[in-house]
Amino acid sequence: MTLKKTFVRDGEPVDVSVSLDAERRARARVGTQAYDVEYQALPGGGVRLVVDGVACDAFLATRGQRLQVRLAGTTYELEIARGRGAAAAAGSGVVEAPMTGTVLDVMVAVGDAVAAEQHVAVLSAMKMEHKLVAGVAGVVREVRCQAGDLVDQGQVLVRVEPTPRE
Amino acid sequence: MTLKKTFVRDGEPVDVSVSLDAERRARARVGTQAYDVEYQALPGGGVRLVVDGVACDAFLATRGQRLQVRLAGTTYELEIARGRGAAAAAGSGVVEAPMTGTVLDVMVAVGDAVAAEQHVAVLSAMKMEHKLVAGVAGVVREVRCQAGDLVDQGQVLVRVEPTPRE
Amino acid sequence: MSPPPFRRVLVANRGEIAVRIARGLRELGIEPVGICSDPDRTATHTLAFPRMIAIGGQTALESYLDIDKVIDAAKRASADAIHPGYGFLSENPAFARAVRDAGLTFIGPTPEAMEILGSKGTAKDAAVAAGVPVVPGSNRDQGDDAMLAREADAVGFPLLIKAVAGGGGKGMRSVRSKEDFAGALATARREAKAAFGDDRVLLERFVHPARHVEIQVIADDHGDVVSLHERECSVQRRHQKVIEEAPSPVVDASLRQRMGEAATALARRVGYRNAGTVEFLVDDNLDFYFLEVNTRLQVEHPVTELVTGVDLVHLQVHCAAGGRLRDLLGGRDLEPRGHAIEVRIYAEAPANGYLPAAGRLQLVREASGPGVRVDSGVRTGDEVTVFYDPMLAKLIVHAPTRAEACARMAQALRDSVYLGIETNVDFLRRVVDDEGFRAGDLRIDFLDRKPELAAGPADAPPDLALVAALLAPLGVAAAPGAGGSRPASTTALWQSVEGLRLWEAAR
Amino acid sequence: MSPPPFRRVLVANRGEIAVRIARGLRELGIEPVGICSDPDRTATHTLAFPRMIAIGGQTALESYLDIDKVIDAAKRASADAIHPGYGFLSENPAFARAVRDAGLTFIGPTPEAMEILGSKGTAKDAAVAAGVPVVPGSNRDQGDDAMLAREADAVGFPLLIKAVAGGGGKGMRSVRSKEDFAGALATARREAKAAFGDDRVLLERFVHPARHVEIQVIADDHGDVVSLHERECSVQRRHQKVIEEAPSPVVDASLRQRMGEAATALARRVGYRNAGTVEFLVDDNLDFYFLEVNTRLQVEHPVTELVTGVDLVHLQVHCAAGGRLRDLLGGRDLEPRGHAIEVRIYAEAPANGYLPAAGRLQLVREASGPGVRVDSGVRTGDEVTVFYDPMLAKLIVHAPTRAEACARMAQALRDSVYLGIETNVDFLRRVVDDEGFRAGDLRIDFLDRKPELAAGPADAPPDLALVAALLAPLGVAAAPGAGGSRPASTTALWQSVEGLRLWEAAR
Repeated sequence: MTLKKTFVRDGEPVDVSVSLDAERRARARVGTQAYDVEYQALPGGGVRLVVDGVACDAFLATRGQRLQVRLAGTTYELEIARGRGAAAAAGSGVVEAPMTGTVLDVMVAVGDAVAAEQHVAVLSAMKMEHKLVAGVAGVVREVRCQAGDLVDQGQVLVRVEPTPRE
Repeated sequence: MTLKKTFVRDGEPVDVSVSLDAERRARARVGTQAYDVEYQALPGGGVRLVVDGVACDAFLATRGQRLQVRLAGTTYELEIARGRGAAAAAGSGVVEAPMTGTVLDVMVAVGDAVAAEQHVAVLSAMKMEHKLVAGVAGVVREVRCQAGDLVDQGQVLVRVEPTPRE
Repeated sequence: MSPPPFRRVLVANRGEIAVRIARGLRELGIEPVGICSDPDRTATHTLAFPRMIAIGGQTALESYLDIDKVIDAAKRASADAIHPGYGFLSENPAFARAVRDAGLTFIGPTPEAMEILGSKGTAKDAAVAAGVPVVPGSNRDQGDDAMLAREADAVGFPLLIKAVAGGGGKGMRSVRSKEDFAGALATARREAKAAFGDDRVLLERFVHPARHVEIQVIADDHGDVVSLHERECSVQRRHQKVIEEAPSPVVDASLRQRMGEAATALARRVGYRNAGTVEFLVDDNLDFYFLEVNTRLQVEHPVTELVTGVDLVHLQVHCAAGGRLRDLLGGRDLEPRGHAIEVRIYAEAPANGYLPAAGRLQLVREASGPGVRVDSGVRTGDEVTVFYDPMLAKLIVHAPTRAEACARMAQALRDSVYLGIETNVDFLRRVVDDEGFRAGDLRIDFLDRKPELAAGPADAPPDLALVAALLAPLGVAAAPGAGGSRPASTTALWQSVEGLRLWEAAR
Repeated sequence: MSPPPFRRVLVANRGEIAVRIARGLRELGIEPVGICSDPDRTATHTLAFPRMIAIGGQTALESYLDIDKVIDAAKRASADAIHPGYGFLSENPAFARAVRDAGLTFIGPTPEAMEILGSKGTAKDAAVAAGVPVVPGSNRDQGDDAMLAREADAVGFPLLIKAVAGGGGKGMRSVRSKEDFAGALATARREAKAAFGDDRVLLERFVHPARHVEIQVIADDHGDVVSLHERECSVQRRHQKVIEEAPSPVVDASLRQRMGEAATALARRVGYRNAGTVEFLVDDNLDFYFLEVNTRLQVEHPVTELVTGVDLVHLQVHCAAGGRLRDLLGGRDLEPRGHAIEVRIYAEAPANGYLPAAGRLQLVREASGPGVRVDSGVRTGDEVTVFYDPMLAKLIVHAPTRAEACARMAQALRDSVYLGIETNVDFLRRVVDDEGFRAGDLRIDFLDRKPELAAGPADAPPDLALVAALLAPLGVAAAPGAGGSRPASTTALWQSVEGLRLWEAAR
């Protein structure tokens, strides 16, 4: 049995395949690199991987559309390639609510020109105020909230059309 | 849905039924007693039971043919009634190996009369010696091991035919 | 052992502190009774109590901050006393008074002492009267912003705006120059209003660079006050403590004694009872200035417990029941022994301005081992909501020396698994591994001066992390109840990982 | 922090002590390397090591007791040193010598000191020479049983037969009268031969009633020896310790000093290095008599760590690397603070003569909380085999007073779940709740005189236990990976409980 997946790393797609070819042994391929890996399920979830005689423990969860892998005491966020040419759309003009909360203020209106990192709205959540910024320089095309709105995590609050790069 | 089981308690069969009649609520009947119980699954196994507003935690495992229930910090062994008139056969003439080990000595031979609690064999296990005794007074009818044998837990070593009670 | 001081005590809190207090009460032979809001009906803290009262409500204001509901729950449970924990109603004198009026014992100071110390203005006056050095500032806010702006000029910049009713960094703003004052004041007032229902603020000279060092005191009802020495809490983000330790790397026996005497003098001055913490700023000359008093058990109380050998919850309960410190602590050596460090594990994104995170904890595995203590309020499967503070657990270590404590903490953080939402676990490890932290070179702007610790390394995931992502779901097979055996097919397991399809069978 | 004293250390052991030593090594920046026998390939201790060497073999003799295999594993792993733990090869001078001959460091005493102290005869001679009081007896066994019978008459009855190479109660028999001597001698010789490969025994007056009190010592390579005070280990079953505590309820500062001086005098006399324990009997006049020296880390070392604040594994490693105690402990206050109790959780049946149990641990949930430490070698799903010692874990508590420690332990035992095989958990709680235990009224025959503690109450299971048996499998739904949600049908869950069909759907 072979497990396969394409991740996005440093903006590039990386093909990963793992062939489970014997009892608790696997042959893994990451891009052009090959590894022999022994694995053992850990109590309570997770897996112990042994490469070249050295073991480390890995744990997995999902966070939104990404994977969280905790490996040897460090957590990595992995992006999964979706369709062909998946790794696009970084530095987005979409300002989303980073968490559920109440909009305290909206500083921009449709048609405003904004700089990257400019404050566009203030969200109150967990008894703290959070300033939300535009991810790119451009022009505000949509404002989907107003002060006082209770908004959900991930809800789009403001949409900025990026200024085309020269 | 109703769960039912008959246990043996103090040598008597006890019918237990639990009707799961609503969200996390159950109606339990033990013999003629009735109880309203709320229940909640515990992380990592087990269940929290609430009776009359007071909660206690229960955990379950099997041990041989019995159940182990740990309730409010005390472990109980429960006997399950098997067929009609299940609760029989206590004080048996069968001497089993209480654990895997090596037979060091057998003190009886077929035909010997033995008293209850009389030593019939010595087992060495976990680096200690364990004396095995006859459960009843009677006559040895079978000796199924000899010194030096490696025996499994539960293996019958000696069979004593009980002296009929007057 | 003497009979329990109370028969039944209501713990008016949630999360790790409710769990910790419930354990302490059970050890004293007292039945703890818990409360929970609607989102908390199956929260981890509910499992620590043999008896729970569901008080309803979603937000803190509708539940744990509702005095009537809490008192009513205590009456329904026939409790003799209420332990407020920290946060919520713990420093609310109206609550302490309502508890008393209901004929119950409040496990904490008197409402009168709370009133004096709860307002930063009168607290500062009391400190001055007790001969305790204070930070220069202005503490008379009548709601007139223009007057405050003039006072700010007199205090001088940089200065701090603090909510009079405040604590935990809420409603606090530092202001570098005159132009920023009006905006910062408005924000601080808004936050203060939201958090405490009181938007008054005070102004204070920004003592800088400074350490945050606090003294734990415990007082009985008979006038006896004991200092349990200092905690160093200089590692802060957004004015909130993240790492605390005892003893402080810079406090020697002489300074310890002087700070302890100042703290107990202030406690005596206001007729303080039960556990409390007197916070100070310590500048680079090792001069100290009174900041405020926290009239409750602190989040960071475990480090004091570990180095002094006392149990603060037990002491609080005994003192509330009229016990005498000379019986409870008499003859005991309370000098700090070894070194203890606590880190607060938060659901938050350090690289994104410590933005709080919410969501489901898909996997929790706590660190353990000799000298490791975890005071936790969460377990695998818990939903972290936006309604309450995003602290998940406290990880505390105790070791013979500070160097060993740092090593133990770094190891324990590596062993800690909190997945499914963003947490500060790896950030905390970077801090504990930082050379400046290891050297004990701490100031309250420690984290601001080292933004790289919050940002984290830009390292792409190593190959093995990608391989691990494909193999890790196999670990689910070892979950309790699944029998620990390897599954015949891994397909189902892969598909079980939160609905993501991670693999394709080879053709 | 100074550089790690070793780069890589092999831990020649299994179970909880291998886990505990691995943790201690990692905290020192040392890579721990583990070993495992065939039945232990997936044992819990293997998870504590980044590098495991499978040495094969089933029985202890074929694996952890095989000197060549262990040395070979250390060489294959390029280890600099070997930590033997307790049991197995830890007190074997031939092993210590083989380690030295292989150019590696043995983390423990010299083989020469082990030889002197490992034989009860020469150990007793050394004690006498060091001015340490000893129990009257005979310590010259040449294999002549008839001669021993005459010596027994001279020593007088009751007396104890002890394996010269012994420890842990193996090969030990108490003999009440002359008639029982020959049978007891044969049994003791057989057990001694099986356990230690040496069937020689010695005879000792049976000091009675007596307490077992031992002194922890640590010695460096430069002649410095420090006493870390006493542990009381009087609660024993089958001559094996079950509950240990520090400090002893009867040892005051003066007796502590005298016993500490005796222990360090003996250690100096034999040129002792590293950690060791000098065991004494203490009679009701508080006179003490030398019993033996354990030339290794003890099972019960955690109680000493908790009350003195030292880390014994760290100290062992530093001392083995040539560190000086005056640097490691200089200026530190080592007086016992608070009270610590350890219980050994065994797979055994107290009501059935403490018969060891084997089988699968279907559910393990460890106690936790402030002042609670669990040194564990098992997890849910582990198979407890007949090949090794049936100790599952050690539960240790630390609290300000003995009364609080007892309460904390009782609570922690209630919180402990080890199901699927018989264990002594409830027995331990009955002991800790016993009035005599609470009063500290301990002698080594404590358990023999209270057989009701082992027998347990004859209470039939209460109704709720029967209801719980039907409802508990619903808890499986909350296992990690199962999503924490309630199952649509409980049928499958019920059927999953080890193949037993527990219920029938109502018609």
